[in-house]
Amino acid sequence: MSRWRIARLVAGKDLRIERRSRVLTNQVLPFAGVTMVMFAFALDASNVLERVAPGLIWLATLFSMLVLVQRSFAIESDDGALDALRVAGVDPVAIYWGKSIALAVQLAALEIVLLIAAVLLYGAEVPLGGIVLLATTLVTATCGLACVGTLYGGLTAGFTGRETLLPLLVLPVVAPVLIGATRAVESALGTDGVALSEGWPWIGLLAVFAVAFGAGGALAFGPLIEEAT
Amino acid sequence: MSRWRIARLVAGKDLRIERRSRVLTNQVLPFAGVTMVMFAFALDASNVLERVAPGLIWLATLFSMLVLVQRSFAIESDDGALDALRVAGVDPVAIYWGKSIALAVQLAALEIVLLIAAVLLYGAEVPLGGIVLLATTLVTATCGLACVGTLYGGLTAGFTGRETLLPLLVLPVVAPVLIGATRAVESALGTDGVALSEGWPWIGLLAVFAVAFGAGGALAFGPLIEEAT
Amino acid sequence: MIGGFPVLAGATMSVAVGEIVLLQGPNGAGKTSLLRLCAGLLPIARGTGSVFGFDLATQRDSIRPRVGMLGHRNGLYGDLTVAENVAFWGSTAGATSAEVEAAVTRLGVDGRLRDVMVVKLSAGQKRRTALACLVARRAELWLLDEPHAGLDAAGRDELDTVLRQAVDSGATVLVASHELERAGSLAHRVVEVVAGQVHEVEPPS
Amino acid sequence: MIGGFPVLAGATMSVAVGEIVLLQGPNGAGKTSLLRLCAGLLPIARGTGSVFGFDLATQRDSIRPRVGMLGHRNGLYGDLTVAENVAFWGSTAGATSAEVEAAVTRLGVDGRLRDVMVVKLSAGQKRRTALACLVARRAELWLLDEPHAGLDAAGRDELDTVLRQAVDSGATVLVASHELERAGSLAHRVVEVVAGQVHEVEPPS
Amino acid sequence: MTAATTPTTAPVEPALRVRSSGTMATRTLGIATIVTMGWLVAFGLGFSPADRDQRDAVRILYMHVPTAWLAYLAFVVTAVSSAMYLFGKKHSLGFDRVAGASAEIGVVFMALTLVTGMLWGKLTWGVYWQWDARLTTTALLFVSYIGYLAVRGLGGTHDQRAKRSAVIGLLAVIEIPLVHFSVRMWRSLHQEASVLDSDGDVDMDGLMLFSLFVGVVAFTLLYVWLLLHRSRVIAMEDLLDDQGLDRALDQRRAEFL
Ligand code: HEM
Ligand SMILES: Nc1ncnc2c1ncn2[C@@H]1O[C@H](COP(=O)(O)OP(=O)(O)OP(=O)(O)O)[C@@H](O)[C@H]1O
Ligand SMILES: Nc1ncnc2c1ncn2[C@@H]1O[C@H](COP(=O)(O)OP(=O)(O)OP(=O)(O)O)[C@@H](O)[C@H]1O
Ligand SMILES: [Mg+2]
Ligand SMILES: [Mg+2]
Repeated sequence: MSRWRIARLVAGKDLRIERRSRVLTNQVLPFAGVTMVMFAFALDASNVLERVAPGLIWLATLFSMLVLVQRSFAIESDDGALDALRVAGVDPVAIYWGKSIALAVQLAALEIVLLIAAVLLYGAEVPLGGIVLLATTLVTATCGLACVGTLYGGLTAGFTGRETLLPLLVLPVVAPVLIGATRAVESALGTDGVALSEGWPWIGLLAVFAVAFGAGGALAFGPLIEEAT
Repeated sequence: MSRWRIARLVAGKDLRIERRSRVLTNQVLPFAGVTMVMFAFALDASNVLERVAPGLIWLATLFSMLVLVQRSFAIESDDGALDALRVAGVDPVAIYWGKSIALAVQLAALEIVLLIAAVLLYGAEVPLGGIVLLATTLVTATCGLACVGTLYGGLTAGFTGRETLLPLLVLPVVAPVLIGATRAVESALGTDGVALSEGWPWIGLLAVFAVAFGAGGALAFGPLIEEAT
Repeated sequence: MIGGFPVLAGATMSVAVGEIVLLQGPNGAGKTSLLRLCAGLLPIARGTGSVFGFDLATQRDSIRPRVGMLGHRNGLYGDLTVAENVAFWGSTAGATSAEVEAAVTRLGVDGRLRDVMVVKLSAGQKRRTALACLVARRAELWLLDEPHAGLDAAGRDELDTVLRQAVDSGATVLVASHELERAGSLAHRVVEVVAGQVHEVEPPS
Repeated sequence: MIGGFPVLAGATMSVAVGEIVLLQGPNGAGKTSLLRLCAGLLPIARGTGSVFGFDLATQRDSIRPRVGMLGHRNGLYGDLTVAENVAFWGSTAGATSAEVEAAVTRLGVDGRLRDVMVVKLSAGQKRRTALACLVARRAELWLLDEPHAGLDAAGRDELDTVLRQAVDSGATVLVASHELERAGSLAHRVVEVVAGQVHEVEPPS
Repeated sequence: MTAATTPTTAPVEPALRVRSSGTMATRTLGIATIVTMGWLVAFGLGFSPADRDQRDAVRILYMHVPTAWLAYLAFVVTAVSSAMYLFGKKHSLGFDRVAGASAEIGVVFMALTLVTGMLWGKLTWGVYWQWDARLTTTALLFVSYIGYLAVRGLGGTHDQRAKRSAVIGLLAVIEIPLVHFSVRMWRSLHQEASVLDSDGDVDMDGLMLFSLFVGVVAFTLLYVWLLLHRSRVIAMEDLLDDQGLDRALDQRRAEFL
């Protein structure tokens, strides 16, 4: 049984469960919206909001990612399925890929909605180059986030207080993605007059991040879930 | 068996579990810290940070509250204890009070740390009147948050996707607390040159909120957990 | 429990005070649902039911403080010790600490186990702790869903003793179980649930 | 399973290929721990163990694909149907869809139940589904922790048949159970676990 | 509780014979709505004058403001009928259906306010969105009623749905004052209350005011019309559920025989 086929099985299962429970559309998307609105409240005092809008999108994405990851592993640990996967010797690399892919698909759907909303809301005229930059940012950032999320999700699955442990571990790690993606989107949208060309170097950062965690995660995931109790 | 004694039993149990698992100190507090740092990253636009600090504190408190509530009800629903409480006919008002008190204690501890950190970091000279204002804000805001959190925590306990449903329901409702508490802290710290006297009216808002939800929650909690499946 | 209620798909049953009734039936027959219905955990969509003469749909508050249920899940707090769990459940029902202590001892979760956190117990030890909590509550109607699952031979004997004593002091017991020999010898009546229908089985000898 | 390992508090046992071994013992004796040890879910702190000639501590990857375990929890996905669950667990072990279908039918979770989501099943129906997943995986070493719990009489018969067939086709079965009559009549050997010690009991007649 | 496990003795309800949710009254109401909508178009786009500063953009007002107010009204109706359900003796499900229908329409109207506001913002402020107090609170109100609808969708029996959502409906309504007074609580870009301000005098061109009035009437009629239909449709859905339950029960009995 090839590793890749198992990964497809795992991803398919996760996406099917998502399709049945509709958590993404019915809850995560409104949650992302509410997160952004709350930021706006807290920051209201200073008219800095407009300038930080691209940052807000990614912050909302990060927080939504946390709940998506939690849900993704709640599925596994609610009835001991993760243990069963371990005992059955299902290739952990395949599980890692499968769950990362499912997570990436959901994240990408979320980001597309948020980004389109942002572009419309700020009435930015996005040049063709900007669209390409946006798309590239989205793909690389999503891959990076999905890899990190799955890795730490596996680590914290089944621990008490995972609701807090997960953000605590993930947020600092994804800080580079937050910064890189924010800068890239800023330059794609031309916020604050940032030039388009300034965005591409950040893509490099995002790509390096995604590759590093994609590879590192595939290696580390097995040992990590092995040690989970 | 008086209502109040049962409430004390429930609160005592929650706090004892917290003392054993140390989720607050080991995880929620660092989580709040990380959240604030992430906001700072997303804002980055430098020098505004000091001005938005009060807002950030409360934002971090809100997000930490969400995880505390989740944890508070995970304890109950993990092994069906909430069902058992319902079947046993334990007075829901007492459960509500007990869990609210435990939550309020944890929230207050968290807020004190965050506030002290903010005062120290920004080197604000807080006059005596400011300290009184700060303390009052803290008490009223905490009561309001704890009441709302417990109420909605009971509603969402035991549903799929409660990780997202809870914030979706709670965050809009606590928006007034966020605004009121932020303004009150701003004026206590003298951020942006806001006068101390401007802070007190906001305390009124916070107090009304806390009383409204304390009373409404006690009434509504019973029916709500009754209908959880 | 006095009164009759049409159950699950049209049948009627009633249980007299002081009886031990065994619910048996194939998987998916509706035993758990029936117990949850009596506990007021499931709403009644059609028909009526009453416990202690109170209506199940509208007068739950009068029924519940007199009911104790052991479901599939134990309803224990993992981060509390055995003794703390029993004390919590007992004292919310007004039990004194002596009664709590007696319950702990009766189910054999005393000694070293007393101060072990529930997460660290084995499946059967958890089940015993849950039973101890129930004993400490001194309910009048006991609803037990597969209480034998996970208990060893000694535990089953203790369970029998506990139930007999409860019935002697006026309680009514409804047990759903697949351990027919075990529970059948204890029960005063056996009721079979099949596909949501309820009917009496000849009483055990 | 070939090889010997000192277990839990110093005892040694070994199991031959093609055997059904019943683990019995009081609550908290260490049966579940022993099974989890064999499955590689618990680390070995002292001593050594080997399964299929591979070392438990270091060569888990060679052991696991040949092991199937049914623990206290079922390891099912609540939002998938019975058929989807069995298909997922079967096909990650390389089972064809015919084999999956056969497993579903064998455990009596076909017909209307096939397309019911697992969250909506009764306890026994879930247990049957978990067994069907195990059957579809065709493991060589079966580790069953209280497989009888929750099953009705028919389900227990089906379980017996399934285990007999597995053993006939060369599998080895380790069952921990409190249903001593049931499991004892099936087992080739009975091993008692008491307080972490393991010792043989006279074989059933 | 699910179909398969439900006790029954009650007579099976009569078959669903109703084919539409319309009656004579709603048809009349529908016609009245269409007519006043026509009036609104005539006044809003034709008779009413363009604004001194805003020129023709001001015409958005005739849709923007009525939808906002009707959304408020809808949410208040939700709260009131939630209260009627909760505190009424009979716990009549009819109130719950009205509450649900009203919230759905309110969400649609609030969405219209947001969209028209955004279009207007593009014309006057140059951007679709500002993180301004009124706008932010409006978005918040919108989201919290999405939360309300999510709670309605959690499943369970009709009574469970009703009780749960009634509580949420009562709590969410307290955000309306927040939205309404937000302009004064913050330094806001958005228009201060100019039609319904606290001192009661109106400073608006007469014809504009009349057009606005027509708009309010038109959208009120639309609201009532939609409310009647939608709550009837929910009632029919519930009935269908119940019939499904009966059918499942029959099946269950057949299983036994
Ligand atoms: C997305 C953008 C907008 C949103 C969400 C929004 C929302 C609202 C809401 C909720 C109300 C009802 C206020 C109340 O009575 O409590 C309202 C009223 C009003 N809006 Fe907007 N608005 C937006 C943009 C605009 C713009 C761009 C203008 C014009 C420059 C505008 C002008 C008005 C006026 C004149 C009223 C009536 C005020 C009164 O008399 O109360 N709005 N808007
Ligand atoms: N949450 C649920 N949602 C929908 N259907 C359910 C749910 N729980 C149980 N059912 C259905 O109700 C029927 C009866 O289930 P119940 O759990 O009462 O059976 P049981 O007699 O306890 O069976 P077991 O012996 O397996 O425990 C089953 O057919 C099951 O599919
Ligand atoms: N997670 C854990 N942490 C610490 N100790 C544990 C843990 N799980 C079990 N133990 C201890 O290990 C011992 C053996 O437990 P185990 O679950 O193996 O017993 P068992 O034989 O399966 O009992 P049962 O018949 O009740 O299922 C018990 O004394 C228990 O207290
Ligand atoms: Mg059952
Ligand atoms: Mg065990």
